Amino acid sequence: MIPAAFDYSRPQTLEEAVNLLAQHGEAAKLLAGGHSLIPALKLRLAQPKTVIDIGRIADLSYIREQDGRIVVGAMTTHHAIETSALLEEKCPLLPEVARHIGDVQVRNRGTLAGSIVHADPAADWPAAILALDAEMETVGPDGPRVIAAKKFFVDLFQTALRSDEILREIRFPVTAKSVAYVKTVQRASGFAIAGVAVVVDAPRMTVSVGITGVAAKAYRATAVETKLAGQSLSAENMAAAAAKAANRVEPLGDIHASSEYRAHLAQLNTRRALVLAASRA
Amino acid sequence: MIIQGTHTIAAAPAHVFDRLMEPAFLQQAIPGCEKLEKTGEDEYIAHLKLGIGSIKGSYAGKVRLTDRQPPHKFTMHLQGSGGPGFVKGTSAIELKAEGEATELHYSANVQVGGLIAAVGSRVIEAVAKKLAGEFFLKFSAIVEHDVKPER
Amino acid sequence: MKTSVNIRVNGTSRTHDVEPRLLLVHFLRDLCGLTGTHVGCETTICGACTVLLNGQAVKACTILAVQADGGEVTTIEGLASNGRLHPVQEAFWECHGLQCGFCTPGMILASVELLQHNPRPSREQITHAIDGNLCRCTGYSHIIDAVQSAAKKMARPEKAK
Amino acid sequence: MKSGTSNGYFGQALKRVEDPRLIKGIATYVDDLRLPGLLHAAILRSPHAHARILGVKTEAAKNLPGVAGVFTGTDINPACGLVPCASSMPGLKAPRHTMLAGDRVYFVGHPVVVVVAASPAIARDALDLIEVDYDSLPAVTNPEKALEKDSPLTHPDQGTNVAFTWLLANGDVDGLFAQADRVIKQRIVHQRLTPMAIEPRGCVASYHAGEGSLTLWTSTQIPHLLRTLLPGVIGVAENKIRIITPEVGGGFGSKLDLYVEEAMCSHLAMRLGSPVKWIEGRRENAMSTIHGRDQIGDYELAVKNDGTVLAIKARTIADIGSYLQLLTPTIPTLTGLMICGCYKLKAVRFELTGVYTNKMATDAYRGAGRPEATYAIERLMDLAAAELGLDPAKIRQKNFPKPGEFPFQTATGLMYDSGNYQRALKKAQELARWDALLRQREQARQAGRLFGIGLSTYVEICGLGPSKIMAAGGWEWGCVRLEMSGKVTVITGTTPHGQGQETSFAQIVGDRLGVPMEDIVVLRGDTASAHYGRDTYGSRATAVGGTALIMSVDKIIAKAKILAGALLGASAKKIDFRNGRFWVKGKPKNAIDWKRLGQEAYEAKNLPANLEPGLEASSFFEPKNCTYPFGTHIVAVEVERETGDVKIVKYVAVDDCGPQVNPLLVEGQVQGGIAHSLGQVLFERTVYDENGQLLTGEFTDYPMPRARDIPEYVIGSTVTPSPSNPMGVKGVGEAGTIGANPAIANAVMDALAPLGIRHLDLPLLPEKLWRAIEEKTAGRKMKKPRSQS
Repeated sequence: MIPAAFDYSRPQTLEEAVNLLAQHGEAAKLLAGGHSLIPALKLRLAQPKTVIDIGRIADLSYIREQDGRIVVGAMTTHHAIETSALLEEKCPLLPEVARHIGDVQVRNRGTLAGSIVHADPAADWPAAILALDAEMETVGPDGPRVIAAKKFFVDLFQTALRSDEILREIRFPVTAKSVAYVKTVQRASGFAIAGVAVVVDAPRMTVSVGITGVAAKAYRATAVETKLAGQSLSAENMAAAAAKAANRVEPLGDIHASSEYRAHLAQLNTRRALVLAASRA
Repeated sequence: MIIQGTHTIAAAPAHVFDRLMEPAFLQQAIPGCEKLEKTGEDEYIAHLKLGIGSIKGSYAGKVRLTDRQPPHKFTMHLQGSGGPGFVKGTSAIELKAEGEATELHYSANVQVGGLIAAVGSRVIEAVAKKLAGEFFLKFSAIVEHDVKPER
Repeated sequence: MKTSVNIRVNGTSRTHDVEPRLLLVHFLRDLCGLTGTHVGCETTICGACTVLLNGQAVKACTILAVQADGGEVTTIEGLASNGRLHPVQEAFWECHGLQCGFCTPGMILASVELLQHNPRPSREQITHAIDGNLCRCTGYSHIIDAVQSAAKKMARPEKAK
Repeated sequence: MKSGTSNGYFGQALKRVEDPRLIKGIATYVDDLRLPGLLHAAILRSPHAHARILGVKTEAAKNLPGVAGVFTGTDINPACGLVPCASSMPGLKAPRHTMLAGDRVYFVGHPVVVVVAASPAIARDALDLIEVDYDSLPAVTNPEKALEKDSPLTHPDQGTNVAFTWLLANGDVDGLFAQADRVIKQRIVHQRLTPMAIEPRGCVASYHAGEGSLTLWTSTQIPHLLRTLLPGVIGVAENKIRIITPEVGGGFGSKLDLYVEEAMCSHLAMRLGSPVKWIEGRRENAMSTIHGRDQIGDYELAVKNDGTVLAIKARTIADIGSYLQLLTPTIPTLTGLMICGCYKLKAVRFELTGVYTNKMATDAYRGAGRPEATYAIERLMDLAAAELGLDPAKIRQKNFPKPGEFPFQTATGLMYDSGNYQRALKKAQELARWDALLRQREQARQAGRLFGIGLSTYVEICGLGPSKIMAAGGWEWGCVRLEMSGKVTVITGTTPHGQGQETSFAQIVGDRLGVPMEDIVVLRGDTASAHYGRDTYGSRATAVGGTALIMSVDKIIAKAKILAGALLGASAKKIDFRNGRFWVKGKPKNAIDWKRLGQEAYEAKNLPANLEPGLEASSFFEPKNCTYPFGTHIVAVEVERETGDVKIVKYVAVDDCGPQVNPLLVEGQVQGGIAHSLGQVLFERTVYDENGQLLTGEFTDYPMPRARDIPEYVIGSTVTPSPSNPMGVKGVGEAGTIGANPAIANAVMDALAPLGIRHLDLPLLPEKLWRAIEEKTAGRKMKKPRSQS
């Protein structure tokens, strides 16, 4: 319950934060909402020498439409996303996913960037980040850099973010209403056993499918997408495509769900999410 | 927990086997290995610093080899502990000539205990596989690099 | 290295030099002497430590005191005003919404937050709002009753006293 | 109820008097205590299930500024006694249960080193500086394999993993099985559970060197038993020990023990001359507070074709963990004693083997042995009904004792005090709208849905009990004092921790004395004021503790009549008493009240000769029998084919706990009890891996019911008074847990029955159901997953 001691700094600007990170290197951890880091600190699984609190940097919490895209600041909480009228209108998958995260208290504090940088293989956001082809804009000593969703989640708890970089903003496309997130929850922790985010692009006759909780990292179910590309979204087509949701991945197994059941849920929830998204078209 | 895998290394079994017995080579390949010293016949001590995301820990361990039958097989016993818990395991390693290359098969019975076992059950197998994968990837690269000039 | 932290707790300004690792829940319990906020787990699950931070329900076991610096906190001790129970407190009492009482402060504050922005919640909205609060005694039924009853109380115009 | 009942508190759904402090956040739990000079203890625990300790290095921890002491088993064990077990089972093998581990550790969580420091943070930091060199050994984790010849041993020095064997045999079992038309056989695994009270354990010990007295504040259900047991561990005499139980944040049986931490903090407070506090973390709680259940039973029920049940046989293995806690061996014997359930079985044979494994000890967890019995017999009754093609309600009715047959002696030798099982069943069926429910099932099944109805008729044992069946006395103590001011102080030897006895006892006493509840204070949980008591467990507080209060009230009334007679110039026999007033028969206008009597009793100027001053009486109530609450629960569920998820669509509970002092509290107990069972049936389980690592050590891995899981209940009751005590009350703390378990499980199995699925063990996790459904419908054989035990 009591973290190991650490030093603390609270930069006022991103530039200051980047400098601090450069200065302390691997010994430092960034603190956003703290809902991934603080539990690890309390269990002493994480024992950074320095914690850099980016929570007070002005203007890192925003949701706006900009150049035809939706941009969300790093410090935006799950709650802000859940209740955003703009997102409900322009990118409804985000509030839908947000509603599935943790509980009210966690959503009030936890942040979008904090969660995706932690890259827990069972977190909800990665499914949406992948399905929406989001872009992550980072800032580091060499200036800003943009990482595509497909390249962002590298492995278990590992992202393409370098240790001297800070995730500043996440950018999403504007979508129609034809999106859905269907999740089987690990009832003790609230994380996903299998969470499937689907975006149906009806005009282009494509779907994109992001799946979390099933494998060591969230992934795009490309086999499902290929199978459905250019096809009508009939019940049969969707079911046949959804059956490929766990193709070429190694599902994890634990006391909450075996790998076989996870694979099954990936398929089932994919079918259900496809049906739901299609019904919203 | 049983972790097994097969890796093909572009070198002859005898060469691969020899390299597997050399601490200096192994240290380069073992993820997070800061120190690997031979302390006796077929006995070593190791210091590892391993991190998965923000979960980092230091481990000290002992390695013992038995059933050594060069260049075909050996058994490795490992016992290590650190802040977040302990690891204990036995791995049977078999090498088979596959043309000019070696097919290495390992089958490890690994026991993880303490905090990592308790909080990490969801991902521990994935972590173990990942670490094993990293080891063999690096080891192959080193061994292959090591033999290439001789051709 | 200690850092000075100022938090307005139940309307009173509290300034203490703290270690950065100090959790908000320990700031409240150990430095402010407000022991109504409880600790039931280490993993942000049970919700016994729920307080309102700047009006929002949060789990005080997963916030560093330094993060709450400059903020306003309402704990269970600050809910009653002028010696009168908050309607949610009253309703928990009337509906037998508690047994051992350990989860109760957190449960009440989570319910208060719900009713702040949803004055007439459905049963499902109530269970959603207290999803982050575990109770091992009551089986929740009476808690749900209590929140519904509190909503009714709060909807009624205050009787002049 | 007789005398002074004018207030009519008994039976009223009154708000609780303990609530204001709890809802304001100003109640005092152990962790809220602040003492001058307080030191904080933290415990280093074994990460191994079984290992030899080769060495412990504590220098670095000792040198950390703020550390007051670092102690290993070598430092502490010789100065302390052993953790006691109250069971006196013949042939019981008991390992030496020391404060800290000696040269071996026997379970994950076994205390190895204790640090005492100026702050919790320093104590925690010091733990990281301690190095323990372990040589890990094979762990015993499977209780059945533990009985095989070549199994490793949990305690090698004992030469066996068998802790005890116990046989309950009555009647001509073999003869009746020979007469049976059918034998229903089923193996049932009762999974291990973790109680998970939301408040973990904790204690503060303070030693007064001048007096040589020790005060221990602890989150416990049993301050009095601790006071009896602690002297043997720490060497302080019973009359120099005061145990105070402040607010307790849930117990469910898990705080019904003397734990090493309580003894160790007491010892350290004496040793260091400063008060010492220890507060359990959640992970520690999961590892080192007792677990519940964990039996494997092979059951056989002999039945006739007409549904008459004849006899039952069971061979049961109880996985009791590595040590004996207070009641560890006793709990599974309660399963044996209650195995006949509500039915007129003629013979029983229950063979029990207690097995040591490298896990935390099991002990009483809500229901304590009875849920296993009820679940087993109720599953068997359903299986019998299914095999014989009988209605599950009718086969039960057929085998109930008739109301006129009570007191009813069971084949296990218990004497059920009173009952009308038919009435509870009938009422539950009415509330459930049974026929409509059957039609609903039929329609659902025709539509291809998996809809099931489950029934359980249960009886349980409460109000423990006559002293002859209890290790340390089955009586209860209570004291009632009319103060000089006319206020009333009630002191109970029971130790409520959420049940609300400050309210229900005030109701009982208020009625009988004719005193308003506002004038009554109920004290509990402090051995300095509650001199004696046997505490709270087994749903005994109202039946046994409440009766001790009634006896005391009656003593006061009798004495008050003498005093009133003296004041009014009449003999006590001529004094009438009602509504808190005393008068000479026929002259109610000249009545005197308690206030006057209080003043007279203590000023003592007008006392009759030979009458002592004061108006205080205490009593020990020794019940002649236990009480046997019963009831019927009916549940309807729907199982989702594609996921295996279970949804409870209807829940009806009819419980009979005798007359209800406060129906609101009864309802709260029933609902809370059902929630524990809902968790047990659908998702709760304690998981150790094959090496003895605990995988359910946090709330993130041990799922418990949340608000969203709770169905809307239909709750009813019947009232069949118990002859075991004057109020006729029976107890209701565990009824919900005992009755709910088989009802929910039977409903799920009924939903799956059309697929040809006969039985699945608890918890009925979605994956388990999905696999069973897949195997039956898709016809594919599923691999047994590693992770599903």
